[in-house]
Amino acid sequence: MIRKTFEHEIQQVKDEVLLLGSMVEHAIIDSVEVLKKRDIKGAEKIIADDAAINKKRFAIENQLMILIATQQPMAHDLRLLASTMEIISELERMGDYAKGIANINIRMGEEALLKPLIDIPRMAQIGADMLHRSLTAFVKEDVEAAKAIPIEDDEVDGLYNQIYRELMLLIIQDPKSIERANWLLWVAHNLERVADRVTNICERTIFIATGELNEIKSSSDEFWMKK
Amino acid sequence: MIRKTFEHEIQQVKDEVLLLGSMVEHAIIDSVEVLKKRDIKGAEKIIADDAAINKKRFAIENQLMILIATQQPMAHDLRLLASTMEIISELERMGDYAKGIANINIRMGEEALLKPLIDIPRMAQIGADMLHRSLTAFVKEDVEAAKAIPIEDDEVDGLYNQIYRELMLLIIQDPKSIERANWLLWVAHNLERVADRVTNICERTIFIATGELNEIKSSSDEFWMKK
Amino acid sequence: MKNTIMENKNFRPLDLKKKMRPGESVIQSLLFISGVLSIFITVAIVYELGKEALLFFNNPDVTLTKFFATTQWQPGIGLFGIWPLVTATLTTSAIAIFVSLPLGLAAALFLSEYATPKARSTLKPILEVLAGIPTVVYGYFALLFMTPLLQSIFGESVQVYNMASAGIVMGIMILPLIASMSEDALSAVPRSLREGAYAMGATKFETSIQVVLPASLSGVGAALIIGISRAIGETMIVAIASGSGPNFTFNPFKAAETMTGHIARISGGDLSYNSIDYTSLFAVALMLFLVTLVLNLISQVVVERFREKYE
Amino acid sequence: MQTNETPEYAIETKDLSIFYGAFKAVSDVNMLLEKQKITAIIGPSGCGKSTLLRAFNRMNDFVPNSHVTGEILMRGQNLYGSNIDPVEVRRSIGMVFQKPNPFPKSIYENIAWGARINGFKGNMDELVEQSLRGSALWEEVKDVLQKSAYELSGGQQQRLCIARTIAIQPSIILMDEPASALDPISTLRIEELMQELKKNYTIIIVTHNMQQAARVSDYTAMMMLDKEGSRSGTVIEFSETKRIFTNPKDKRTEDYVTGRFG
Amino acid sequence: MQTNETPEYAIETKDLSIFYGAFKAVSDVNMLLEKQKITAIIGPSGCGKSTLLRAFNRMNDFVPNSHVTGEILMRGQNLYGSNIDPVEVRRSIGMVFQKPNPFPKSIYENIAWGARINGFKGNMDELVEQSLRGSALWEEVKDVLQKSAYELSGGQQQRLCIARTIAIQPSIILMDEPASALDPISTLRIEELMQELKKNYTIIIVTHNMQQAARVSDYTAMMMLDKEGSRSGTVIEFSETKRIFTNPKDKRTEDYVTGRFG
Amino acid sequence: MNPTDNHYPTGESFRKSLNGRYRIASIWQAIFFSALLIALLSLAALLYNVVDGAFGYVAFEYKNDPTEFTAKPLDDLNKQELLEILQTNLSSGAYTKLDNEKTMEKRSKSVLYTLVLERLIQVDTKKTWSMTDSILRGNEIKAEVAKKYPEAKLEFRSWLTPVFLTTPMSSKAEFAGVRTAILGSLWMVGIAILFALPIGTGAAIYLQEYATKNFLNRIIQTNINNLAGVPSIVYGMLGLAIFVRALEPFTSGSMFGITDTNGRTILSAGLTMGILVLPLIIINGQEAIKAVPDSLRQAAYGIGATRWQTIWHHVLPNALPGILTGSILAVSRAIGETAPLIIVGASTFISLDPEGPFSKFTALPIQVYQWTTRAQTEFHAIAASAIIVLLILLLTLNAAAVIIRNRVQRKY
Ligand SMILES: Nc1ncnc2c1ncn2[C@@H]1O[C@H](COP(=O)(O)OP(=O)(O)OP(=O)(O)O)[C@@H](O)[C@H]1O
Ligand SMILES: Nc1ncnc2c1ncn2[C@@H]1O[C@H](COP(=O)(O)OP(=O)(O)OP(=O)(O)O)[C@@H](O)[C@H]1O
Ligand SMILES: [Mg+2]
Ligand SMILES: [Mg+2]
Ligand SMILES: O=P([O-])([O-])[O-]
Repeated sequence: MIRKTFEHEIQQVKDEVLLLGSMVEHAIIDSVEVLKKRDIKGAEKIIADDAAINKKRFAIENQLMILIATQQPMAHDLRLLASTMEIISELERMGDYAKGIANINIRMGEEALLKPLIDIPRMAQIGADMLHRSLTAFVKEDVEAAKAIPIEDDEVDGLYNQIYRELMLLIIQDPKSIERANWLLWVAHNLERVADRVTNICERTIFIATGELNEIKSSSDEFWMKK
Repeated sequence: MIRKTFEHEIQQVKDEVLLLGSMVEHAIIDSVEVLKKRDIKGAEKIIADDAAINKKRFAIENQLMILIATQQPMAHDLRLLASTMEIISELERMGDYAKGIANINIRMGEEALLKPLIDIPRMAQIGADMLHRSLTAFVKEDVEAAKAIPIEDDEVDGLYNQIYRELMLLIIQDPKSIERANWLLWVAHNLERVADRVTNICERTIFIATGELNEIKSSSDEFWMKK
Repeated sequence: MKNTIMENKNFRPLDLKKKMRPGESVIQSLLFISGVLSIFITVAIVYELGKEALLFFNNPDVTLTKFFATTQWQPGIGLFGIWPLVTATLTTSAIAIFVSLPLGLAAALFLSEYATPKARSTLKPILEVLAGIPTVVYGYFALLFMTPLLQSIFGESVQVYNMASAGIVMGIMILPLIASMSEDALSAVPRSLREGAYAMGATKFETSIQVVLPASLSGVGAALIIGISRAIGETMIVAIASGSGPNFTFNPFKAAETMTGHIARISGGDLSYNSIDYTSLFAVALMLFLVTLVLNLISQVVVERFREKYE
Repeated sequence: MQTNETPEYAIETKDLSIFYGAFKAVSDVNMLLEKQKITAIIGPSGCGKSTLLRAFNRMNDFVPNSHVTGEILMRGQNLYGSNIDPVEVRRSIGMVFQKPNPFPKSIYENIAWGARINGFKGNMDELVEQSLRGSALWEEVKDVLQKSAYELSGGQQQRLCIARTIAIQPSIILMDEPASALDPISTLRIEELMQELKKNYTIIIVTHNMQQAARVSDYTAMMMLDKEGSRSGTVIEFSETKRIFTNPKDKRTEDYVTGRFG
Repeated sequence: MQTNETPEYAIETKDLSIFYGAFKAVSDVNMLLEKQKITAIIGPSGCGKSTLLRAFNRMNDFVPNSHVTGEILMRGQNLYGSNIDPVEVRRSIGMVFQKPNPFPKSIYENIAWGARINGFKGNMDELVEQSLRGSALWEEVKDVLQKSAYELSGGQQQRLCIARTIAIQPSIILMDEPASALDPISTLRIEELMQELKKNYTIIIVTHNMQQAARVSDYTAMMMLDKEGSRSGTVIEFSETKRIFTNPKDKRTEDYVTGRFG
Repeated sequence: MNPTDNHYPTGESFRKSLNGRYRIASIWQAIFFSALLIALLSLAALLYNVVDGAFGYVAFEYKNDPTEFTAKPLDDLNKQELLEILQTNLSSGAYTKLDNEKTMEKRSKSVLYTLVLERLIQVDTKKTWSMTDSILRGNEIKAEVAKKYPEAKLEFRSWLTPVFLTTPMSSKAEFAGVRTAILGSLWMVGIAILFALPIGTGAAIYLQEYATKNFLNRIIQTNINNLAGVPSIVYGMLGLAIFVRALEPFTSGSMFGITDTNGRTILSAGLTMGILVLPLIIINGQEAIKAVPDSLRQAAYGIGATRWQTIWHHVLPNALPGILTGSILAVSRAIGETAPLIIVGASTFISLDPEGPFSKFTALPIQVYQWTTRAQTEFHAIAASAIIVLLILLLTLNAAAVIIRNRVQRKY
């Protein structure tokens, strides 16, 4: 292997991306978990952890910039490094969603949840799982997997629509609950966005492997257009 | 000037970014404009234009990648190119917000607006204006301006909070209006996010000019935490 | 295997202190002495020639006016005009250069610019063989080939001993020297220069004459000067073919003795060491030495310039 | 050339193979080189880049025993056709070499000489000035035109060689690693110059520096020994430079441009 | 070295100036070079990079009339001290040159010779093997150790030269543009090797290639003529490589690394 | 610039001018080639001229009829018979003298045969012809001889024979050989090279490896370059003044108890020749040392070699072929050099083999000079033969130099 150091550094970046990914994953799951428990301390911790996510993202970005500037990457290497730059920015934003959920948790203060959380943790679970697998696909440059994962987004969208309708019903039943319903709506919205971003990661993975950049499904199809 | 071609290409990229920026600006203003008029055709055009925004963004991204790989940028050049990559991704997302607003417009179908639009166009105006100036600051690498612009975000947040409260009130008054209120809430939310993203652009501008990357104000401070 | 290299355990402890190395200095001194010896040789030449020449000039009969202003040279009988020797030397050398310069340069151009590498690699050594033939052989050639040849062409006016045949053969002798040195100078012109010319649509001839030759001009100049110096210092050809007895003439078909030829003839016999004949030889030799010295110095300067250009 | 939308080609090779004696150094090259574009030839050492380049203006004629098969067409004429004069070919296809090789003459004469031997009839001073302007050297040398070209720096010498080449108004300029003997700054200058020249000339450049190829060229030809064990080089991929450097078709090209070859 | 947290320095220069006759080629260099790190020296042509490098192992002694003022300290000893033996200095500070320069001997002898004249007493076969392994050449040459070093490729020759240097176990290795005569692939190989070597040696490398400096080095010294008109080079910025290449302090460094100098 | 404002001839007119350029070019090419041809023809003429002289018809008469001494044809006699003939017919004084020079029994048959011819039968050459004449005008010559010298025999002979190589000098061309001259040349060259090679190589090393650019060294260098261009006859004068005269006690051997010679000895000649080739050896040595690339020295110094280690292990081994080639060229120069020997005083008539450095001597080129300047054509013939010997010797040396040079063609 001629470019051992370079390969090594690429591997290291990938590892860092995985690490960042798992931080984000945990943030997502945990944010819903502590919301379920209405655990304010836990929420505060998630917000604190998000700072770490941001920091890590900037660190990776920096590393990438140096690699691009010094290793004269071309072809596949170039696609990989440039795309990784995008991917970590997606990850950072997913972290923001988790932080957003934690913020809602805090904002809710003493108020109880409008309804027991069943679909929302499931959304979180699916989103985190998609994220996890999308990163595995990224590291392995597994085009098949990268093409398959975004399809699961439909399930998340379905859940979101279900929650949306449910909450709308609750509000109509009890207009006073509107704030509490809206809180949960935001949470669901955030989780829905997580899945959208996973789609972007998959797009990039396909680009890295093949050099073709096609939008699988527009991430800008906002939730209200789904289904 | 030794690297005339390179300088020229950088200038060209900057021009392209400005062009992209102005496309996004127009999309934002127009999306609210056609909403005000409940002009479905107009909304459809905005959605179509968003595809052009995406396309332009990818084109610029591609150009950047080639520049980074071939021009061996270092120091300031490297910061500029890497940051521009981020900036265009921000712009693309802002375009998505406009598209989102257009989508809401379409979704609203025959239903009339819940209330006459006054604050929302204002938000759009301010956001677009901030965007415009942030890009001017970027092109000129004007650190002072880049530091000043994000402060205006407070005004947008204020407007948003105001709209939020207003709409909550309307829902409580008439729970049936909840869907229409929510629509407007999403619109306001999207516009609020526009301003947040401008902040990111300003951060990057400062980084390009000084090499220091500091978050001016966390873009992840979701709207509900504002103020 | 444990790689001790990579662990970098020095096999000798780091010690930067000066070591005694007596062998080095002894050797250096010996080599220096070898180098300086050449100075002694020159000093010896100047001293010995000068000493005897001084004896010659100190002779009351010899005056500088006589030496430079009369045209008869017979030291034994008090005739001290150096000119007959000088004119003979000049005539033979001029003929030699006249023959060898155009031919040598043209041959060099052909070898370096036109000949295939294979042809060059056989032709050049042949030229060098020509250069390595002892001059006494050229003398034989001049006397027994060139003179009859000239006589058969120009008839009776050509004396048996004559400057023309010596000069021409001397030219033939110098030709390979000039050709070889010029060829070296021409080939030293980098290939890239030729390619540059060809790439602009120049023909081979235009390239050789207008680019390569000017670029190597100083090298060719040095060859010319060395050639002249060789001609002036050449002894055997003139000693054999040009005739004995100083003769103040520029007629190439006449016999005349050059400076070198004179020295060779006179010293060949049993000469008594303190005679005026003996010391006069040193005066002539000193002149010879000085003239060639100047020429060599000039050529060295020229060559030096030439070297700088491509380094 | 069937439709008037196809680009105009400056030069075309058809099954071009180049031999040194019995050794086939370059085999079966088929390329269409577009006018007023820069085409880069890249590839590992010894794959025949220089050989191919030098075939374009018949500089290989000077290598004994070398010959070509196939055709190099320029405006429909085969450059190796029996009725073609190599001197004329070289006049219309100029060449710039790896190491700057100005003639040991004055700056002015360096340019005037080529013009003169080629029968230039116009105003020589003007030609010299225009050529020097064209190679971005005029400002630096306009007051010292009579100085020896050897007193210029390496980068300036190379630009002088370019000026000398454009003075004879060729239609194509070949460059064999024109910047590899120069420092980074002079290299950038030459690259800039190529961008200028491209407006009027078709340029073919051999380079070892992949970044350079990517920076300056519109098209790139990737050469490589055609198979394991063989010693003949050939063009294994020829397409737009962007494509070659971002998403090459051939695995060997990819390995080469990413520095994983060998 | 006041606290045990300061890094260990392999070499330190104090007001080092280097002269060729009366001409001050390098002036007032003050650097602390860390152990087991790679320090790159970059700068425009003629700014004195090689001169500075060669001062470190007294190779400049061979240039007539050259002399230094100031000090170069290695473990507290001034390398130019009157009691210092330059031969010993060169033994403990090895050097690798721009063009590979193996001896015209066998591969084995190339390594053994230096060890032998330096009084190596151990197992020579082992030393040869270890040195070749250390320079990542063993696998390629282990069966042909008796072959002439000249039969190796340029890149292999350069690695042989590195093997020869580490065979005498210096503590510092100087490299003057060690890859500039090599093709891109061999260059990458040498860079890889440097990363390996750095685990055991302190390396100082001069390079023209900014990307290379950025890739391989931990610290970078930027040299430049110290002011307009002066012809003395000096170190104008010396800091972590990352910093030099992403956000240099000195405007001239910025101009140089971004290719806008000159 | 605008490439369309074209002031260049194009198409047909360009082709026309090109044809003109080609015409001039080919004329000049022919001229260049002729120059080379002339050089080669001169070489051919020279060789032909020499060979032409060394073979051909000879018309000679016997003063005494061979039948007076023996009944057998001369050619059939064996060594013993020849010895007897000499013993019986020569005066005893003459015989003893010959025997003292070299025991008669130890002489070869051909030498004895020559003695018989020279001393007893006494050949008298009437006329000689060149090879070309002999071949082309054989019949005319026969007729001429029959008419002019009815007594004479006509024989086509080669003047270059084994006997010519092995017999010493003689005042008669027919019996002269180059044995003493060859030995003299070898002795002299041996001394010259023994003197010049170590000093020359040492000086070359000093100048290339040690000398700094100071005044003294620049002087030495310039001086050596100049010495190389000093005419050889000047060296002869130097040798005459220094070795023959000033150092006479040493060069004549009187310091060592030898009394019968003056300073004009092999030693003087050898040393003179040594000084003459010294600059040649130094310059060649310098070139050879210079050709060793600097990178090699740097490599050695760079791993802690001392100066002498570097020179001894790397510079000298790599320069050795060049140094050897240089010395061979110096040897050929010394062998062919004539003028200094004339000055230093080579004797032209020596029939005794040189026995050591203090002997009087002659040398091949001296013989050539001597014989060429004699009026009788038979001496020209033996001069030609001596030249052939000389040339073969030189050619062999040159070939050796070429072989060495080619064997070690640049490795770097
Ligand atoms: N004059 C020649 N005679 C014989 N073979 C040659 C000659 N010139 C080149 N070759 C051979 O032809 C092949 C291609 O050489 P060429 O110089 O074209 O390669 P290249 O790609 O330009 O290499 P580089 O990048 O090192 O310049 C090589 O194998 C080389 O050895
Ligand atoms: N042997 C020498 N004698 C005199 N001056 C010298 C010598 N070597 C170098 N110089 C001068 O010293 C200065 C620095 O030279 P040096 O070779 O160190 O530069 P460099 O930075 O290594 O350049 P490059 O990048 O071209 O190798 C230059 O002005 C050069 O001309
Ligand atoms: Mg090449
Ligand atoms: Mg240097
Ligand atoms: O980050 P978003 O606002 O685009 O979801």
